[in-house]
Amino acid sequence: MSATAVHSLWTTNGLWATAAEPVAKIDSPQIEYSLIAPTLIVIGAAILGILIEAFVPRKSRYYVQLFLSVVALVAAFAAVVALAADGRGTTSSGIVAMGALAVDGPALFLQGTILLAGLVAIFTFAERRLDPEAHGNRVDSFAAQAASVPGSDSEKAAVRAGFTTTEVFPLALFAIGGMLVFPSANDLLTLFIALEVFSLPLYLLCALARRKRLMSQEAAVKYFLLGAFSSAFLLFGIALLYGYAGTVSYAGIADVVDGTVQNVNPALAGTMGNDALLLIGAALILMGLLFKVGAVPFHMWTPDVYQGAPTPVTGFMAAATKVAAFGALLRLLYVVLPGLRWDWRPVMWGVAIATMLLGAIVAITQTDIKRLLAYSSIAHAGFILAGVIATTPDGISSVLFYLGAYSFVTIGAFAVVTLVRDAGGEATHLSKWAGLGRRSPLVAAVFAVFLLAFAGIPLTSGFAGKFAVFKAAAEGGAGALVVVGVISSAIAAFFYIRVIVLMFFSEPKPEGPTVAVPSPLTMTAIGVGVAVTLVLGVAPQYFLDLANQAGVFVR
Amino acid sequence: MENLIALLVAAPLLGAVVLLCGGRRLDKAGHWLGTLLALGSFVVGVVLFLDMLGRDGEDRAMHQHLFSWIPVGGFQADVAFQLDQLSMTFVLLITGVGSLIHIYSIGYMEHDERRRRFFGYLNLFLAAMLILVIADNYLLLYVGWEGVGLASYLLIGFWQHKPSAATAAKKAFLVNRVGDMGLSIAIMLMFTTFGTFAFGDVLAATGAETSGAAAPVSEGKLTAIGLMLLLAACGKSAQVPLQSWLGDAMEGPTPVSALIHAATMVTAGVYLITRSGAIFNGAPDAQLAVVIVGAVTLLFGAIVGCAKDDIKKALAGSTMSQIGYMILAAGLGPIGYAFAIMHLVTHGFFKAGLFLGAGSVMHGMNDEVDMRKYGGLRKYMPVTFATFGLGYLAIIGFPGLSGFWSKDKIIEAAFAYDDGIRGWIFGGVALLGAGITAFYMTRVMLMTFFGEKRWQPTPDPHKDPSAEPAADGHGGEMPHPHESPKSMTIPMIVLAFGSVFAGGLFSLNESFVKWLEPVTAFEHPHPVISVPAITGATMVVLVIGVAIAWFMYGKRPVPVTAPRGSLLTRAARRDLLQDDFNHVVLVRGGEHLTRSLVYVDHTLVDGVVNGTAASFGGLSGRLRKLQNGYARSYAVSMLGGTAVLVAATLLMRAV
Amino acid sequence: MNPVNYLYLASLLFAIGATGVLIRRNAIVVFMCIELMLNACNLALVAFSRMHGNLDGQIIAFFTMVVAAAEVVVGLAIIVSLFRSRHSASVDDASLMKL
Amino acid sequence: MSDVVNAGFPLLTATAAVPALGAIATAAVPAAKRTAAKWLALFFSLVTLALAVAVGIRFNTGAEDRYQLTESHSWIADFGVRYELGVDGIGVALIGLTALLIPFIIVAGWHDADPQETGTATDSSVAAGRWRPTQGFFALILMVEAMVILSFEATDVFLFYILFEAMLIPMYFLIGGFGDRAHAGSDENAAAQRSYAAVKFLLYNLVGGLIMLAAVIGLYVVAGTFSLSEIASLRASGELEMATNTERLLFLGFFFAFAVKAPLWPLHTWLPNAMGEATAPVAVLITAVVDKVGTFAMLRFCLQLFPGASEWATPVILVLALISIVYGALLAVGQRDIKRLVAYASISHFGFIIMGIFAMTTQGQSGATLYMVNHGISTAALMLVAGFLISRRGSRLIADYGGAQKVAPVLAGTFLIGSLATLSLPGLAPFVSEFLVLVGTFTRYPVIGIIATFGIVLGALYSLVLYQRTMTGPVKLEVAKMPDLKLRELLVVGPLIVLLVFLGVYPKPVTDLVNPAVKDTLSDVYPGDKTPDPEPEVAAK
Repeated sequence: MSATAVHSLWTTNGLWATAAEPVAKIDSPQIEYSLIAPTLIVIGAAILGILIEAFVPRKSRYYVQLFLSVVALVAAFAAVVALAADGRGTTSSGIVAMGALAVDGPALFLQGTILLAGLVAIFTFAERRLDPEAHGNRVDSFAAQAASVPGSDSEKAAVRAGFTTTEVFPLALFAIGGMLVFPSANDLLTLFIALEVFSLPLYLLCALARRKRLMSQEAAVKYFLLGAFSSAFLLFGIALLYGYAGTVSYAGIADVVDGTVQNVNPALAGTMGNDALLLIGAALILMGLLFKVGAVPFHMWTPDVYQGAPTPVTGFMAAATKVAAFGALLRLLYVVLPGLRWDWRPVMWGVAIATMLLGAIVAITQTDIKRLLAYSSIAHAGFILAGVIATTPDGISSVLFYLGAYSFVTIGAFAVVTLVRDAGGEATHLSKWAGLGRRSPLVAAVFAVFLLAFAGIPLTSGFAGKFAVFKAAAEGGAGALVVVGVISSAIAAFFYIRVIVLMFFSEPKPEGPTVAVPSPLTMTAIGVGVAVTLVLGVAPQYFLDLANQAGVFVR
Repeated sequence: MENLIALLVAAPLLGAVVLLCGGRRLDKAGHWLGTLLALGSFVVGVVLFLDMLGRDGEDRAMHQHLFSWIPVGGFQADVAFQLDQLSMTFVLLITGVGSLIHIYSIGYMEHDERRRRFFGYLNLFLAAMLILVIADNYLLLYVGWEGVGLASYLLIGFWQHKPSAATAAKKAFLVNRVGDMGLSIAIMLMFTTFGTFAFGDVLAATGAETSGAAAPVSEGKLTAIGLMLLLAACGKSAQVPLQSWLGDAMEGPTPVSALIHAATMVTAGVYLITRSGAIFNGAPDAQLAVVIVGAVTLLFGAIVGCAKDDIKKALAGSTMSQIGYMILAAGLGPIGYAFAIMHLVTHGFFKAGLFLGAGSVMHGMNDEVDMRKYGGLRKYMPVTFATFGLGYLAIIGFPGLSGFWSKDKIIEAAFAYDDGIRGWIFGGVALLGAGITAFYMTRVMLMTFFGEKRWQPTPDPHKDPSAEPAADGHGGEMPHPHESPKSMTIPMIVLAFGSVFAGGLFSLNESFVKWLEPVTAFEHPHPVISVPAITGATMVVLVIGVAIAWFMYGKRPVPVTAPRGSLLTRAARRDLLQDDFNHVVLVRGGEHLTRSLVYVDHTLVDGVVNGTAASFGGLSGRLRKLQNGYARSYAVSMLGGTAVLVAATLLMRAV
Repeated sequence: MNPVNYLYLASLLFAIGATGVLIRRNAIVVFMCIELMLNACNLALVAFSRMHGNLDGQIIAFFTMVVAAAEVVVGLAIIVSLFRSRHSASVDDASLMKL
Repeated sequence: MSDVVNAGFPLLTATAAVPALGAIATAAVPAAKRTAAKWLALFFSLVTLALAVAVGIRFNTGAEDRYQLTESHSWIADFGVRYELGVDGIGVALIGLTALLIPFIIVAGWHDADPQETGTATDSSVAAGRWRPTQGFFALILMVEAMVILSFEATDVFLFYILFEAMLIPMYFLIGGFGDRAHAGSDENAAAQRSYAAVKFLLYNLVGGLIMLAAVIGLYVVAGTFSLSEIASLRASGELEMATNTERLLFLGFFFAFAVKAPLWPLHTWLPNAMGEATAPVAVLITAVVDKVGTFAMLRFCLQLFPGASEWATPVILVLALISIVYGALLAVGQRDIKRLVAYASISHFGFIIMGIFAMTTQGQSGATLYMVNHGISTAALMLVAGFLISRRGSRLIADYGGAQKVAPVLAGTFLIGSLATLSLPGLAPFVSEFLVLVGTFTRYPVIGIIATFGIVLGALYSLVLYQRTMTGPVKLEVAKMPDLKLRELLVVGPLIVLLVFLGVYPKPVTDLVNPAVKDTLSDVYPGDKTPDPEPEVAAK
C-alpha cells in the first residue's frame, strides 16, 4: 500500500487513480487552525488542567482550575463569535482540516450554545456554599475522593483533609471539547472519536457525587455500559457505511448515496448496489445518535443517570449532550442521508411520536424531581425530532433555536434543584417540595418560570421554540406530528402544573427542606437561565434570525 | 296635551323609587306620598280624559314618542305611548281604583312596620300597569306586562316571613312567566311577519289582510300569533290552564287582592286580546280557542268559588269566572270587545268593593278568613255589610245594577257567537255561569253576614300568629268585630256607588260602546234567540241559584267544620285537583329531572374527562414498570429498538 | 476468498458480543463482550478496507483500538469503584434506581 | 393598513400597559404596607377605566374603516407575527366592561387576601414577610386585566393566542391561591378542593389552547400571515384559497378553545368548580371578564377567519348552545351551593350569547355582544352580593340561610335586583340583550328560538328559588345577627345596579357602538352587501 493511500483518509474522495505511481514525499496535511480555534482552545485548556492537577498545590487547585476553565470557555466563545462575524457561518463556510471538520452555520451556532451552556454549567460545578462546611472547609457537590469507598475511613480522612475532586474541571472541558467537535464532524471517524471524547468524561463525572454515592456509581455504570454498547452499534454502522461507500467522509458517502459519484472503481460498483449495507449502516448510526439524544426506545438510561449523577452534571449533560447529539444527527440526516429521506423519515416519525408520548405519559407518575425532569427531557427530545423531520431549512433553524432555548432552561432548572436541601443533601423527592412557595416565594417563582417554559406557555422561550419546531414540521408536511406533539404537550402540562400546585397551593410541611442561599456562581447560572427564558419568550426575533442565518449546512 | 301622558307613568314611578330607596326616614310620611302620587296620576288621567272628550271620535287617540329604545337593524323598538279610548278607559280604572285602594291601605296597613315599602310596591304596580295599557308597541307592553308581574310578586310575598306567602309569590311569577313566553314568541312572530311590532303597523297590516286588501298575511301566521297572545292572556288573567296561581295569590294583603288580583292586573289579558282584535279577527280558529278558554274558566272559577270556605279564595274563584266572561266576550270579535271591556270596568268596581269588604271583615275578625267562623256580622259592621251587599247584588246581575247590564250583554253576545250550535253551547255556558255565580255569592253573603255567630278564638293552629300585624296582642282572644276606620270605609262606599250605577251609565244609549267603537269596532250581536228571552232566562237561573244557596246555607245552620261533602265539592276545594296535577307532574317531575341531571353532570360529563386523566395515570403507572432498574433489560430494549429500526428501514425500501 | 465471508464473521462476532452483554451479569464480562463487539467492527472495517483498496478502514480500526483502551481505563475505574463499595460486580445488583 | 397608522398617542397600548405597570408596582409594595397596595391597585384600575373611556370617546362610530386607533409594529417577523392593535365597536364595548368591573372587583375583594391569623401565619417566612398574599392578589387581578384588555385589542391572531394562553397563569394562581374562606369542611379539605378546581381550570383551558395552537400553526401554513387585516385583504383579492376541509379543521381547532373558555356544554364542568372555590370577586373575574374573551373570540376570529366553516358548523353549535341554555338552567335549579348555582346560571347565559353569535343575524350578534356586557354587570352584581352574604354567614350552602330579608333588607333588596337581572326582567339590562338574541335566532331558526324561550321560565325558576330559600321565610338563628350591607359594599353594588337599570332603559349608546362592527362581521360571513337578516313577509307601513 502506497503512503498516498493513507492520504485518502483525509481527503473527500479516495485518490485511487493517483495511487498507482509512487510519490516522492508526503505532503503534510493542511490544518486551518484559526477555524477550529474554539475546539483547540478548550482541549488545550483541558490538557493544561491535567498538568495543573499534577503540579499545582491542592489548596489553590480549585481556584486555578475554575479560572482556567472559565477563561478557556470565554475565549472559545469569543473565537466562535469572531468566526461567525467573519461570515464563516454563512457566506464563507467550508470544510476544514482535510475534510475532517465542517465550519458552517449550524456548527458555529451549536458550538456557541454548547460553550455558553458549558460556562454556566461550570459555575454550578464550582458552587461550594450549598453543602454545610465539612471540617471548616467548603465543599462542592463532588466526592472528596472518588476512589475511596463510600462511608470508609479513607473517605472520612479525605473529607477531613478537605480534599476536593478538582478533576471535574478538566473532565468537563474534555467533554465540552468533544461536544464542540461532534456537531461539526464531517466524516464518520471524527464523529466516532468525538462521541467517545465527550462520553468518557461524562461517565466519570456521573460517578463523582458527594452524597448518595452508591446511586451515583450505579448511574455511572449504567451510563457507561449502555453508552459503550450503543457506541459499538454506532461503530458497526460506520463500518457498514464505509463498506457501502468506500469512504467515510460525509460528502463522499452522500455522493455515493445520490449516485453522483465520479470514477466508480469496480469494488465500489460492487458495494454500491448493495442497499442493505447502506440501510442497516444508516440505521445503526442513527441508533447511536438517538441513544445520546435520549429518544425512545433508547431512552431508558436517561432517568437513572439523571437521577444518580451529581445534579450539576445532570444539568450539564441534559443541556450540552442534547445540543451536540442533535447537531450531529442533523448533519448526518441533512448532509449524508438526504438521498435516503424517504427511507428514514417514516422511521423517525415513529421514533418522534413514541418519544413525545412516552416521555410525557411516564412523567405523570414520577415522584422524584430529577427523574421528572429526565422524562420531560425525553419528551422534549421528541419535540425536537419533530423539527428534525421537517427536512427544510426552517426545520434546521427551528431545531437550532429550540436547542438554544431548551439548554438554558434545563441548566437553570437543575441549578434550582441543587438549592432545595435537607439533612440528606438535595431533597429531590417531590413530597418535600410541598409549600415551597410559602417558604421562599422567589425560588419557587423562578422554578415555576422554568416549568412553564418546559410546558411551553406563551411568553417563555419554551413556547417560542415549540412554536418554531411545530411550525416547521407543519410546513414540512408533518401535520400529524404536530397534532401528536400538541396532545403530548397537553399531557406534559399536567405534571408541570402538578409541581406548581405542590409548591404554591399545599401547606408546607414542618420538617420540610430548607432553601440554601447560593453563591453568586449558582445565582448567575439561574439568573442567566431566567433571563434567556424570558428574552427568548418575549422577543425571540434576533435569535430566530441568527438561527435562520445559521440554518445551512456546508457540504 | 300629549306630553302629559308620560306624566301618568312618571308620578307613581317616582313614588316607587323614592319610597323604596328612601330608607327609614320616610316611614312617617311614606304612605301619604304614595297616595298623593297615585291621586296625582288619576288627576292627570281625568284631565287627559276631558281633553279627549273635547275631540270627536276618530282623532281622539294621542301619541307621545319619548326615545328610541332598542335600535338594531330592522328591529326598532321605541319608548312611545299611545292613549286612545281603550287605553283611557284602563287609565281611569287603574288610577281611580288604585287611588281608592291606596287610601284604604293607609288604614289597613296601619300597624305594619313595613308600610312604606308596601306603598312603594303599590306605586310600582301602578306605573307598570299604566305602561302596559298606554304602550304603543308590543315590546313596551311586554315591559309593563312583566312589571305588573314583578309588583304582584312583591305584593303577594309581602309578608315574606310566611313561607306560604313566599311560595305563592314565586308560583304566581313562574306561572305568569309561562304566559310571558307566549307573549315574547308572539312578538317574535310579529317581527318576522311584519318586520315590526308597533300596534299601528301590525294592526294596520292585519286589518288590510282581513279586508282582503294588499299585503296578505297567511291565516296560519295570524292564528299562531293569536294563540301565543292567548297563552299570555291565560297567564296574566288566570285562565285555564294557567289559573292555578290566583287562589294562592290571596296570601297577599287584601288591598293587593282587591287592586291587582281583582280589579286591574288580572284583566290585562282581556286588554291584550281586545287590543289585538285585528289579529284575532283574521284568525277565527284563534278566536274559537279564546272563547273555549273563556267558557271553561267561567265554569271552572264558578265551581271552585262554590266550594271554598276561605272568603278571599271564594272571591278569587269568582274573579276567575268573571274574567272568563270577559275573555269569552273578547273572543267573540267585534260583537264582544266592547262588552268585555264594559264588564271589565263594572267588575273592577264591584269586585274591588267586595274584596275591600272582605278585608274589612277580616280586619274586624282578627284576620280570620274562614267563612264558617263568621256569621251574623251585619249588626257589627253595617257599612261593610251595606257596601258588600251592593257589590253582591251587582255581581249576581240584579236588575239595574252594573253587573246586570254588562253580564247580560255578554250572554247575549255568546248566544250570537254564530247562528248555529256554537251559539247555543257558549250561550248556555254563560247562562249557567250566571246561575252558579248567584249561588256562590249568595253563599258567601249568607255565611258571612247572616245566621248565628260561629266565631272562634284566634289564632287557630295552622296560622302564624304574627301573620298580620293587626292581630298583634289579640292572640287567643275571641274576636270582637267592629266597623273599620273611615280611611277604609270611604273607598268601599265609593266603589259601591260605582257598582250600582256604572253599568246603567254605560248603557245609556250605548254610550260606552260608542266610546270604544273607533278602537275596537262594533257589530250588533244577533243572538240565536230573542234578547228578552235571554234576559228572562238569566233572571230565572239567577233566582234558582239564590234559592238553592238559601236552602243550603240560609235555612239550615252552617257547620263550623266543613262537612266532607260530595266528590265534586272536595275536588273543587282543591281547585279541581289542578294543583295536585301540577305538583305531581311539574314539581316532582322537575325535581327528579334536575337531581338526575346533577348526577349526570357529575358522573358522566365530568367523569369522562376525569376518566381520561385517570386512564393516562394508569397507563403511566404501567409504562413505569418497564423502567425496572436493570441495565441489561435496558440493553434489551436498545437492541430490540435497533432491530425494529433496521427492519423498518429495510421495509420502507421494500415497499 | 470472498470478502463477504469476513463480513459474515464480523456480524457473527458482533451478535455474540451483543448476546453476551444481554445475558451476562458480571460487569467485567459484560464489558468484555462490548470489547468483542468493537473488535467485530474492526474486522468488518479491515475487510472493507481491503475490498475498497483504501486504508481508511484500517486507520479507523487503529483508532478503535485506542478508543477501546480508553474505554477500558474509564470503565474499569468505574466498575472497580462500584465493586469496592458493593463487594459485587453484578450489574443486576446495581438497581437502586428504577421506575 | 399595517404600517402607515402609528400616528399619535398609542392609546390602546396604554390601556393595557397601565394595569400591567400597576401589577408590578403593587407586587413591589413591601409586606407591611398591605393597605397601600390595595389603594395602589385601585388607583391603577381607575386610571385604566379613564383610559378605556378615552378609547370610547376617540372611537368614531361613523368611520368606515373597521378597526380604529390601530397600532402596528413588527414583532417576530420570523413567525410572521406583528404587534397589531385595533378596536371595533365590539372591542370597545368589552374593554369598557373590563375596565369598569375591575375597580369594583378590587373594592369587593378588599379584605379577601388579608393573611389569616391561623394557618400559614406560624410559618417563619410569613413572619419574615417574604410571603405577601395581599400584594400578590391585587397584582394578579391587574395582570389579568391587562392581558384581557390587550386580547380585546389584538388584531393579530398570534398575539391574541399568546394572551389567550398567558392569562391562564395569573387566573390559575388567583383561583388556587386565594380560595373562598367560607368553606364547608376542614381546611386541608378546602385546600384540596381548591387546587383541584384550579388545576381543572388550567388543564381544560390549556388543552383547548394547545389544540388551538395546532390550528394557529395550520392557519399560518395556509395563510402565511397572522394579521387579520392582511388575511382579509388576501381573501378579498382571492389569493387566499382554503380547502373546505382545511378551513373546517382550523375552525374546529379555534372554536374548541373558545368553547372551553366560554364555556359551552359539554366543556363547562370546570366553571362551577372554579367559581365555587374562588372568592366571589375572583369568580366574577372569571365569568364576567375572562370568559368573555372566549365569546368575543368566536365573533372576532371564528367568523372572520373561517366564514364558510362557521356557517357549516352553525346548526351543531346552535344545538349545543340550546343544550347549554336549558341544561345550565336546570342544573342551577338543582344546586345546593349559592356560587355553583350562579355558575350554572352563567353557563345558561353563555348558551344565549353563543346562540346569538351563530344565529348570524344583526339582532342575534348585536344582542350577543350586548349580552356579554350585560351579563358581566348582572353577574357581578349578583355574585358580589352573594359573596357579601356568604362572608357574613360563613357558608355557601343555600340551606344555611333563610329570612335574611328581615334582618338585612338592603342586602336582600340588592340581591333581589341581581336575581331579577339574572332572570332578565324587562327594564333591566339583560332583558334587552336576551330578547335581541331570541329574536335574532327566531328569525332564522324558529324552532330553536322557541325552545330557547323556555330558558326564561327556567331562569325565573332558579333565580326565585334562590331568593326564596335565602331571603324569605322564618329567620334562621345564625342569620338573625347578620349585619346589613356596609358602605364599602354598597359602593360596589349601587353603581352596578344603576348601570343595570340605565342599560335596560337606554341601551342605545351600546347598540350604536356595536351595530357597525356586527354588520362588518356578518358581511364577512355573507360576502357582498346583502343583509343576512331574513325579510319580513309584509313590509311594515
